[in-house]
Amino acid sequence: MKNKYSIFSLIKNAFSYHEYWQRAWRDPEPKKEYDAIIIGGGGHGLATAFYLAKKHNMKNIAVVEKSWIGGGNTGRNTTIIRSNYLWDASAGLYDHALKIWESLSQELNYNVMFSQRGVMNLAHNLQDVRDLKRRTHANRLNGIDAVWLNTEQVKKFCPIINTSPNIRYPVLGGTLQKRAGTARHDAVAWGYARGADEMGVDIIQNCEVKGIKRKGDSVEGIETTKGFIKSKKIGVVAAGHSSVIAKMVDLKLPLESKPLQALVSEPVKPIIDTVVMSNAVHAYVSQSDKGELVIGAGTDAYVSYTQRGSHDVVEGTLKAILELYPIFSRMKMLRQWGGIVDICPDASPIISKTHIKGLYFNCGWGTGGFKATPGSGDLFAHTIANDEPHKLNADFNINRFVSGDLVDEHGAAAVAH
Amino acid sequence: MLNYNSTIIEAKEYSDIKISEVEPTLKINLRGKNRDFVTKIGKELSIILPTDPNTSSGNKELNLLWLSPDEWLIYSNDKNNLETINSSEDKLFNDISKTKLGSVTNVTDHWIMINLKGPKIFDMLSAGCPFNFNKFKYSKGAVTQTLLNHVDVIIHNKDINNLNLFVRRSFSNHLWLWMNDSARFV
Amino acid sequence: MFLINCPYCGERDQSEFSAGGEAHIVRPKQPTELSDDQWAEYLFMRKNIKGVQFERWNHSHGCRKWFNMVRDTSNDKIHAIYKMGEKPPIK
Amino acid sequence: MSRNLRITNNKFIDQTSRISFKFDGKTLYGFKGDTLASALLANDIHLIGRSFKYHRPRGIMTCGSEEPNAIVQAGNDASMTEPNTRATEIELYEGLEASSQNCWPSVNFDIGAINNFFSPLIPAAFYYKTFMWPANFWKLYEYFIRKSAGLGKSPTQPDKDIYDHRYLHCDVLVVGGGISGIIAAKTAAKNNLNTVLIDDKNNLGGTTIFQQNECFKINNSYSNEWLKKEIETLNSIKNLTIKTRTTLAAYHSYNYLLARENLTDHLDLNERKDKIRQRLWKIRAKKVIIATGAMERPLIFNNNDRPGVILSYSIKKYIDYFGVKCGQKISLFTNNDSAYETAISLSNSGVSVNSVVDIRDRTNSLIVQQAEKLGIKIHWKSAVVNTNGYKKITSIEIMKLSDDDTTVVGKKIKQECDCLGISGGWTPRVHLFTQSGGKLKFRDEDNVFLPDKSELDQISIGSCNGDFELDSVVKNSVISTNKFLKVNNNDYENLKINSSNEINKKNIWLLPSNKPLGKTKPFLDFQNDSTANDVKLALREGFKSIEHVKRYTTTGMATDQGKLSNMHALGIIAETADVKMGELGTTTFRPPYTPLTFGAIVGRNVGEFFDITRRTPMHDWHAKHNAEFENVGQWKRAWYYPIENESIHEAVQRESKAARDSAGILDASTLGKIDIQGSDASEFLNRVYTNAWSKLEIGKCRYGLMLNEDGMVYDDGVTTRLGENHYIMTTTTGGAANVLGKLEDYLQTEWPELDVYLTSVTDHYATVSICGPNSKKIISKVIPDLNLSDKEFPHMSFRNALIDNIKCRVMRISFTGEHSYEINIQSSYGKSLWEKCFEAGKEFDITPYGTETMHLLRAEKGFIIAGQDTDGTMTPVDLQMDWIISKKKYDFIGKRSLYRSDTIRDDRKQLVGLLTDDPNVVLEEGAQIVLETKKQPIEMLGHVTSSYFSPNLNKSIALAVVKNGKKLKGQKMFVPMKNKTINVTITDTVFLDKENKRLNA
Repeated sequence: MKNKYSIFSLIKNAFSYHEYWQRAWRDPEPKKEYDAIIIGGGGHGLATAFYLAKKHNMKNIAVVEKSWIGGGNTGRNTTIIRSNYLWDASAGLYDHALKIWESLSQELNYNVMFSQRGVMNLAHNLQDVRDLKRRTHANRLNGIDAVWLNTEQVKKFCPIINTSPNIRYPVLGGTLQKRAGTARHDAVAWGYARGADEMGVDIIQNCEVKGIKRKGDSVEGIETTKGFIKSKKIGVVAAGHSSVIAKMVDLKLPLESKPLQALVSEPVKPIIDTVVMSNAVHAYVSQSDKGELVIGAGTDAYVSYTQRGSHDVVEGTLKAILELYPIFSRMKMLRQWGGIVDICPDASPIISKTHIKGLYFNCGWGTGGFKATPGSGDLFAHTIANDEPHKLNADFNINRFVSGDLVDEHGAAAVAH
Repeated sequence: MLNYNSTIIEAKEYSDIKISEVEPTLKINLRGKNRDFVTKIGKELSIILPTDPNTSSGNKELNLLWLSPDEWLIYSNDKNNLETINSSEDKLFNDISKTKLGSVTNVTDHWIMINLKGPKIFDMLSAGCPFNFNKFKYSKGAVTQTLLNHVDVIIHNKDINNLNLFVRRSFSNHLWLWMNDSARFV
Repeated sequence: MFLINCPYCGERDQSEFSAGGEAHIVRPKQPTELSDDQWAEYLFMRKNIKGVQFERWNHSHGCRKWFNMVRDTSNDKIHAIYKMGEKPPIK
Repeated sequence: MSRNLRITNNKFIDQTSRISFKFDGKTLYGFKGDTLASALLANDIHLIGRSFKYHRPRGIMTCGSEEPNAIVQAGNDASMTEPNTRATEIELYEGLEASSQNCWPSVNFDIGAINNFFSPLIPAAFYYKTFMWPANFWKLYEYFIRKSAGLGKSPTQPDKDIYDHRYLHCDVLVVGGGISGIIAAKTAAKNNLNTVLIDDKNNLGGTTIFQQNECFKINNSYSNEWLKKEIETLNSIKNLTIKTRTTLAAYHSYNYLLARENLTDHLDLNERKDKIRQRLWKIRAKKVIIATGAMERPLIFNNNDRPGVILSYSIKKYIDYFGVKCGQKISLFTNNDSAYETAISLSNSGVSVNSVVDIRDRTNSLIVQQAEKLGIKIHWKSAVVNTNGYKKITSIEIMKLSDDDTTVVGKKIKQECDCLGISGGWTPRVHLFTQSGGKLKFRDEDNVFLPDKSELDQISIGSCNGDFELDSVVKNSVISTNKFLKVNNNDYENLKINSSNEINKKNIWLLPSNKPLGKTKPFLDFQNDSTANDVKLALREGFKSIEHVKRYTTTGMATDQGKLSNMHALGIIAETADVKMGELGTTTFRPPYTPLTFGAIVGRNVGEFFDITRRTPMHDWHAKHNAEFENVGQWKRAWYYPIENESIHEAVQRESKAARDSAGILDASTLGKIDIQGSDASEFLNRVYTNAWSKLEIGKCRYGLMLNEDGMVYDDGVTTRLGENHYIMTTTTGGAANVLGKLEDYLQTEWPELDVYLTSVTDHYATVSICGPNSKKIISKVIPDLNLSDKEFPHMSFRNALIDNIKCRVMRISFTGEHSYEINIQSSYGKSLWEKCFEAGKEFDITPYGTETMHLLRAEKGFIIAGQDTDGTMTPVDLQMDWIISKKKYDFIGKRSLYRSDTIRDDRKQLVGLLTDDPNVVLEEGAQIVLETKKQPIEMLGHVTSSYFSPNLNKSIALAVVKNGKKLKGQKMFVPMKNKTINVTITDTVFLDKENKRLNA
């Protein structure tokens, strides 16, 4: 194993002024051929490569990234991790991921700072209450820790929330998943990259895919800015750009790519020690290790690849934040940015084979993909390695849009997260 | 006897801004496309239907506001009694809707009409309205449909610094409070 | 916030409009004749173009009219706007 | 030791008006016009705070918004305190109380400083490499990490201040009131363009306004005097608006810009009451001229972060503008000419300048000559290799640079000083330009990124466009502005400009040291404590992209967003990785330019204005009669009417019983109402509803179900045929706007051939619904001349009527299963009609009921509520409403989707009734339903959608969706709750009056 990270390695390297740390990952030129190529060097793509190598013994694989790894939605999201989803299929998928999160730092020997500070979802009207209770019951029977809190319990768990009955949309209660929380987004990408690289995976940055070569109904390889790379298995994990890749093989996906905005405040001493989400007034907030309030805004209603969104989306979100936390009025927005999220009509992802042999898609994560990163990678690796889905992602096939058997999570995922 | 209830409490005056409700006034929504419709309306009301976007026409009694290529709002300048409102609605309905020329709908109580007067009214509006009033300000008779503090409104420029603003009844009380609040800070 | 030139009302702030997705997806005249795949194509499958895309917008807080827009989704630049039923001014 | 650090002859500070303020509890004095920073410096206070990671003492480094170190907690009132405010931007006011941040117990003695000792152990990103063992200790580690992170403290009480917004539309927006901004604004305004000029300072003039130097003259007068006259003329120009204390925060596409105006922060506390604190201007400009100037760069060398190390030009501003000496023995360290301006200003004000250390070979530009004339000592081709002192700099160490500038040579000169001015050249403020999507180009000669291509109608002028010499600034600003505005303004033709031009340019990103790099601390990002070593470490570990390095080392991610550090980070990366800087690209600058309070972004949309409140015409009556309200969308609906201290349950039981036993009255005004006219109205309804409409008689009503194209139930309601081509449709309260929008969409885009017009009349009508066995009697009292016989006025029909001469429509429809009427009357008379009906009903104890009772009553009859019993996954078939799907119709919205392989399955989840074995147990809405409780995992077959205790049946009833429910009637099932399991049986959905006898009772 390349130098293991630990307090001891830090001390050791301190004596040599940290001159001798090894590279976290190599910077290889693409080989002629790989057993599998993953398009997209985000968390999901790198995790896929990691598990292909680790669990399916496929070492000769490459991850191609058009820019720098972890620079897409992985590095732009608000890092919320939870598994309290409504439908069995979703609950299975996201809780599988959550279980991996719980030991990921050790698995990767890279501290991803998974912080199980709990995620609370607030209810502001009677239908919210019905929906959230329905979810809580479903979660309980699916073995997912989620409890219903009344208004007093909400206040107790997060005292800075304004639970006054006199606000426009009073807090009528909420659900709490204690195992849920946040993690350090960059660390996830870098940890998986380091781990995959160590098992021989080539991580090729600044390498843009220009085309996908087909022979009959199966794939042969990809045309890139670094030349043609041969492979019989191609897994696409391009998030907002999935449709762009699909177009290369005349494949249409049920996706729309929209700007999703987020922002952080200036750092302050700890003031909120959990994650609070609210669909009805549309706001969610947590505090990062650095002390910044991390706030997620919504998506715009139109397709855009600009990584910029409309100001009114940010205004709308902060308005909701101040409704729930009037004490934040004098806090300052430090930085605001956008990501491009690919959204499915049923707000659930696609982890699926396609009608083209050897071509696999992992997309449609919409506003909530980060939380699934380890599970998504694991299941996608399984799907690619065995050319058939794992039972946990079987329901997330492309064909559901033809049969009508959707996994409609709108109730559970109406707010960007 | 049924009595009339307004949503709005009382007229308010601020330095350079006066806000008051004008009620009850006849308001009728007109829809139609073809030329016959346009000419028919012209005859009925002896006012030419404005076909240029964001404009209006009218006479002493009535105003015709352009709302869209096939939609107009008629409203009267002065308070009307119910008879006038009903009779003019019925007449138009029979001559336009029944004859399949278009549609005629009484929206007298759908919209609340609020009059805004004073040199500072546009500053007050600019606190919550993305519309560019720079030209509108000086063009008498101009009409716009836009958002004011997230509420749909129709604004009719009656005269210099004298506007009639239409807001749906169920929103009117909220918007009224907002306008008064905003007027404080002009 | 875009500045959108409504074909009826003129230039207005984006907040007066609502987006209606990809344009020129005509509702099949005889849905019952379609296979599940063809129907799914109409219902769900989208071009989701990065670059010049044709889309529908509605001046929902103005004249309430729908119209078409040609917009480059890679930089949000609006190339053209035309009324429903009209031919796209550019290919 | 309050030495007098003020010079008296100063035009910008009013030394007659003394202001008292507190810093860290100590009372100090300053003058009107001071910033907190200038006042502190005047009091000889340099130690302001502690750094983020190592807790090193830090002082004031700049005089503006790029300040990384001197950030303080302003105010200590729990609701008004503000964290992380820059001392360099706070205008001094009477009563200001500021304190240091990120230190404990005090800035002078800070326990955290121990981190500095451990610094070798905690290089960039060390936290990714440790705290992993033992795994379950992470929670503990994290607690301490978080405790030590964060700078200031959030307020703990709601803000008392008010913020608001203003939209502004202009022809030309000029950002920045320096010399070029003023030239541009004047040019635009004088050419009849509606112009706005904004500047973030409290007065115009930029850096020129305090530039009184022989070398810089315009028409033979000092540049500052010339500019002063220019500014005076501005007031007389019409259609020019000037906004000071206004910071451009964000520049979005389509020339949409956000600017924050500070209205009260500079006022004494007692002058602020009832005033707007900050106003956010939402600006839409046809053209934008950016004239935001340039920022001075620091120099990167060992211990370049001590209090007393200040950017050279800031020292100049403090002396020339604020009349404050930053020290009395000042040394300067530079790679360019501007430090000599500082030296000259200082010695003109009688401050002794030890020497100027210049990394360049001897140069003799005018300004350098002038400095030499004043006898200022210069160390050519030398560098400062170290600074000494802890809480304040005490001395510097100077060495000669080797010929190739890679090392330092010769003997070390130690120089005592109490302040070191550093200047690493200038960085154009291109932030706004890039925010707007503009692309940058790199200029090698002086290592600056400059505006290149932009999609928008904008230009950059002055030093933010790379002009650094007075003559080029003025000349180019004039030319570009005229060209950009397509005007020909000749005010500035043949100006005579003297300017000292820099001859010799040289830059070293990381200065050589006499110690090995690992042993030094050359800071890049002062606030986040990232050093050149950290950047090099990141590169060694394979983080090549600038974004990677930035994230790995946190360089440029502090509250100054890297204004001071980005260029050097890039430079060092380029050098180390041996790439050209132009090719390396830059990190993206994201809005806002300087941090923006949430309050300003939200404006007045707080409290009562957080969201619109819609009220029905009868609202006041409900309120007066003690109603509790339910939020339905933006509507306030009467939920229930508790009498005395009834609980919701008691009230609802009473209301429900009364409605069935005698009479109940409900405010149904919130239902959406759409007037439909046109010769194709019937055909239109055929296409939007699942059932057929052509044959509906005039005067009759019919219930309709509307689907989405995906076949799922979307909305429902009763539609009445008023005439041959005239219908009125009702929608659900929540669905009203969407339904109208959707129908308009189909009409305009899919079916333009249909002659149909839709007009919303939701607000025009108030709707009073009266139900119960006595409803007929009550209506006959209210409308005596209306024939109410079942024959004349049967169920599902309507009649026009007059009440006190006011037109209204009476519908005989029922959502409760009772004999009932709905009266629609124009809203102005709604409240009055309601009261009239209430009066008429008194003898029958007519009972007002709210939405909760309405839900209960309809559940007894098994009527669905779209949105409660459906969730976007239910087809009409799933709802056991097959009867409403017309088989004859060729097509309707959503029809095709009903025949997909999944939607035709007959074992889908279907709506059923549910009875608890124990009639007193009321199920929880949302509870799950299972057939098998033993085996794990438990398969969930459905859930409870509606559940009530029915006072009329005297038992608990529920509606639910259950997999294959249609076939399971009579089936025993289980509802597993947290601590018990409830036994239930599947039943028919209609619990009461299956034969519908009550309708005509």
